[in-house]
Amino acid sequence: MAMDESLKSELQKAGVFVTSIEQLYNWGRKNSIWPLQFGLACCAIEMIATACARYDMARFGAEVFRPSPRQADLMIVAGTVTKKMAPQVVRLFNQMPEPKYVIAMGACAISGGPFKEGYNVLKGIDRYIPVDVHIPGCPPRPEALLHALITLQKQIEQDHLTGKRKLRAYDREQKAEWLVPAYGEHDLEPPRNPEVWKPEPQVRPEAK
Amino acid sequence: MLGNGLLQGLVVTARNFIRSYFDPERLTTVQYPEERVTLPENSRSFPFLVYDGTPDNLRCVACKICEQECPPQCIYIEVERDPKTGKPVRRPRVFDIDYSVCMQCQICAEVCPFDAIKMDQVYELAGTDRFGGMLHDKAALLKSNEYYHQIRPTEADEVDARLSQSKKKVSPPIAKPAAVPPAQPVPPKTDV
Amino acid sequence: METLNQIKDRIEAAVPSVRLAIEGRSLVVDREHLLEVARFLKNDAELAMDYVSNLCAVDWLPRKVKVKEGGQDVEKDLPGFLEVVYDFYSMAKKHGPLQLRCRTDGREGMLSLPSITPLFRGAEFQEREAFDLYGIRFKGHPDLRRILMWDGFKDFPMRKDYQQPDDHEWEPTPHDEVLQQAKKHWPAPSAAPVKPA
Amino acid sequence: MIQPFTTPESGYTLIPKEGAIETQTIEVSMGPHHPSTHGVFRMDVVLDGEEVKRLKPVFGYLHRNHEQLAEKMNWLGSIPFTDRLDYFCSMSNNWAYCHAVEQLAGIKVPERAEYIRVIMAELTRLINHSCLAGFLLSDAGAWGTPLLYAFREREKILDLFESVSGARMMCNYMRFGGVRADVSDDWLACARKVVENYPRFLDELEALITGNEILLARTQQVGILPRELAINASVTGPMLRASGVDYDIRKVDRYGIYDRFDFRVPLGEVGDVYDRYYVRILEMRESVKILQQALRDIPEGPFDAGVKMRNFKVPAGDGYGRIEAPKGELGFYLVSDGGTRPYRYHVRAPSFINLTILEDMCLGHKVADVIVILGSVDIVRGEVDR
Repeated sequence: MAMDESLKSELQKAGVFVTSIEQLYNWGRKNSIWPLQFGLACCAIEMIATACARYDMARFGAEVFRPSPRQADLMIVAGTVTKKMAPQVVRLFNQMPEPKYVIAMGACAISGGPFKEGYNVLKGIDRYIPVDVHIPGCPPRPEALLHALITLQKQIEQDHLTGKRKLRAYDREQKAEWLVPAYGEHDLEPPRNPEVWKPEPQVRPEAK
Repeated sequence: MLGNGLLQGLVVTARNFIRSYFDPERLTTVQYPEERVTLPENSRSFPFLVYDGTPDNLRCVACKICEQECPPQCIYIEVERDPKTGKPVRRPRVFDIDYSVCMQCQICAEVCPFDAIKMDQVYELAGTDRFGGMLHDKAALLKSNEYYHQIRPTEADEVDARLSQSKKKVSPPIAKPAAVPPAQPVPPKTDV
Repeated sequence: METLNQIKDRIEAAVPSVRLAIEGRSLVVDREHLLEVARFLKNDAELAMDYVSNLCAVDWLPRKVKVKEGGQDVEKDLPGFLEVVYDFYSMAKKHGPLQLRCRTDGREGMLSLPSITPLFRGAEFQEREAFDLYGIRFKGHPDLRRILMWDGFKDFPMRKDYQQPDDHEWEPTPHDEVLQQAKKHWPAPSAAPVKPA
Repeated sequence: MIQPFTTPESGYTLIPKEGAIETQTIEVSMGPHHPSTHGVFRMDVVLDGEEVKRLKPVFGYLHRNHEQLAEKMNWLGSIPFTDRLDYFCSMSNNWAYCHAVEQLAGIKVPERAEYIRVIMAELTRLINHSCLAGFLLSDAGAWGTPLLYAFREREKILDLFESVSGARMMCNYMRFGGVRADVSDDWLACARKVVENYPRFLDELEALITGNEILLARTQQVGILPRELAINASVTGPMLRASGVDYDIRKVDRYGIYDRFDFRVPLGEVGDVYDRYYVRILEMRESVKILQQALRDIPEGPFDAGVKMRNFKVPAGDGYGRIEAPKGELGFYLVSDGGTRPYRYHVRAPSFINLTILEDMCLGHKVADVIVILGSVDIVRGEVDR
């Protein structure tokens, strides 16, 4: 049951902590995000640096890098996703248990970045899987990754378990598997997953 | 003796562990959100546009050199035109930088002959919106010369000295205040 | 190390009916005798080129070249071809480089060159890369498959006339070719600008 | 009885072994997502029990079309892309590319710039080799500790890079005919301090792992690369020298100003994983020596040759320039048609070519050794696939 925020803070001052199951559950989830140990390119080195002594991701409960997707909550797509690698990335994401989150770390993972004109480079991993947090940068500083992790934690805090706005993972009617692209003769097939990738038609007005 | 090397290694780790309590050499962790690494003056993240005084008085003259030289081609410039005569005015109407493509290479700042584009030091830009949050237009890119002085004092002083010297030689055309608002206003970024 | 002319003379003496030409700093070898020339370079006691450092393909489109003929500049049409450049060094004698070039006939159809992998293991992956990206078949290569692209891929993407599949996406900062490509997908320019939510 | 069969994807036939115990060969695809393949590398391994019968590396999972992009870009624009080749050693990649262009365009580099380049390249070598030691030991089972120590030292050098070039990893620091920014006296003092303390870290690292019995058991006599094979397979860098071949381009080509420094080239005897590890430790000690000399002798003067970077043009021609990068011979083959962009741009990546010999080193070893052998080759995917 929802509770009035002002009443809650009032009670907190008096030393009484009130919470809901949902909040408790989200609090537990946000402080034990286990990322998939999955480095693709340059950004992976900054990801390792974030996990090492100076930046120490363990302070956020996210140091347990899991080699197996079955044990991971968070996929940090750290680096360029090539067309050759894209099916594997989607397959790994499919293998992760719900609820799962994706951070696109660095320019390449967001949009293909500096390499986006290359014939083997996927223009952004969000063509195939939904991305929760984007970090621009090439590569982003370790602090930027930590900042994204905090952003994600705040997002997890606001997840709903029931009701209309409940998380996709708790909705049985939602799809849990994403389409794995196949290698085609000239390109990936399909080149984008229309269920995930729905950019609105955008036009830049011609210069007058 | 077998196991000697193993023990020696354990001694090293034990020494590190104990010294981490009092030796800053061994305890290097920066408690990030509360405390930050002091960035060196040269440190760079993304480009921004410098203006003097008011945002209307920006240094950029829309010469498009940075647009041509940008290796990942993430800059887009349109020259502003006089609404009456249709002649180009020396200022940009649209100046967009796509942060989701920018590779932070500093080449735009290097080739700019007017010292109009410089590198920022902000790195906390993570956001949930790929297009809206990552595409920065002129309004979002403009930052004052004071801010530039704040992040890079030495370099900004040099630039100011150089600019005032060249001003003495040729007085630049007075830029007109912006008549047209930026074509694509970006919603204010929500810093989470 | 000897000069290029000396090396050329010695190769011509050792490998009968070889056709060599000096172009700039490199020796152009004909296709049939490439392997024998490479073997000579490797086994010759004085050269001892035991190390092939770099092997790469170059795609030359048909072009016009200015040639001096009888004191006059004459423009000549040069047909297109694919070229493989080899940089040989010697680890034993610590000298080098000696650059060899070998060319295909034209740019179309089955293009093949002899493989030097039987002599130099170091050329194995580099030849596979040249096959993958340029489509040069190396005869005598033990395992000539695609190396960087996937097996079902049909094109040779590093050729100068390669066309990328039309993989349009709205890019906020389009330029040159991307802009031309994007314009095909745009609705009429009069359409109102839509800002993504 | 198991029938021989052909897997459609790999195209080779697996023949079961006949003997007292009927064993079965299995084909395992290690990677591209594998915790110890240093990125997205895949090996198709055919195993008989635990023993490796056949191993085919599969590349291309990080093929970012660096060469094609560079051919569409002007000469200056490729420098930040070279940073992303071998992303541990952006400084030496910059240098290799600038070196090749300078050879082609005939640009003379001022002396101070040469010194700065040597300092940066040797600092990069320190980063690369210490991180390699960390990764190699992670692969061998020492999960965490050596890597944490190596990254702690790496941060110190990255701070140096950041304060001079502006970025931690992707420095984009060198330019044709020099470097982008001068180093200050304060910076040199900081660098001296880091370099002075580095041997202490090396001693610590060695005390931590070099004598470790488990490491010795895992690495000695594993993955032996014979001298002749190493030369024939164009293996370069510390891997070649661990096999006992005295070939260091810093000594052979004497590019830059390396002939002014007093340093030795450490060589291995056996050519196994342990030698490859230890040669790198010794190389770091030599690098510290070079750094001390360079930081002592660095002269005053201009830091670039005053080459205009915009619309930079290279006279028509072609050339191959190479330097000794931390992983081996890094070369750039460039063809210019006299315009503002290269006509052909090829990277001779050391770790790509060093992998040629991976199968030969792994055959007959256990599958766990494959990981250690791969670790000792020291690959970086950005460079292997480019």
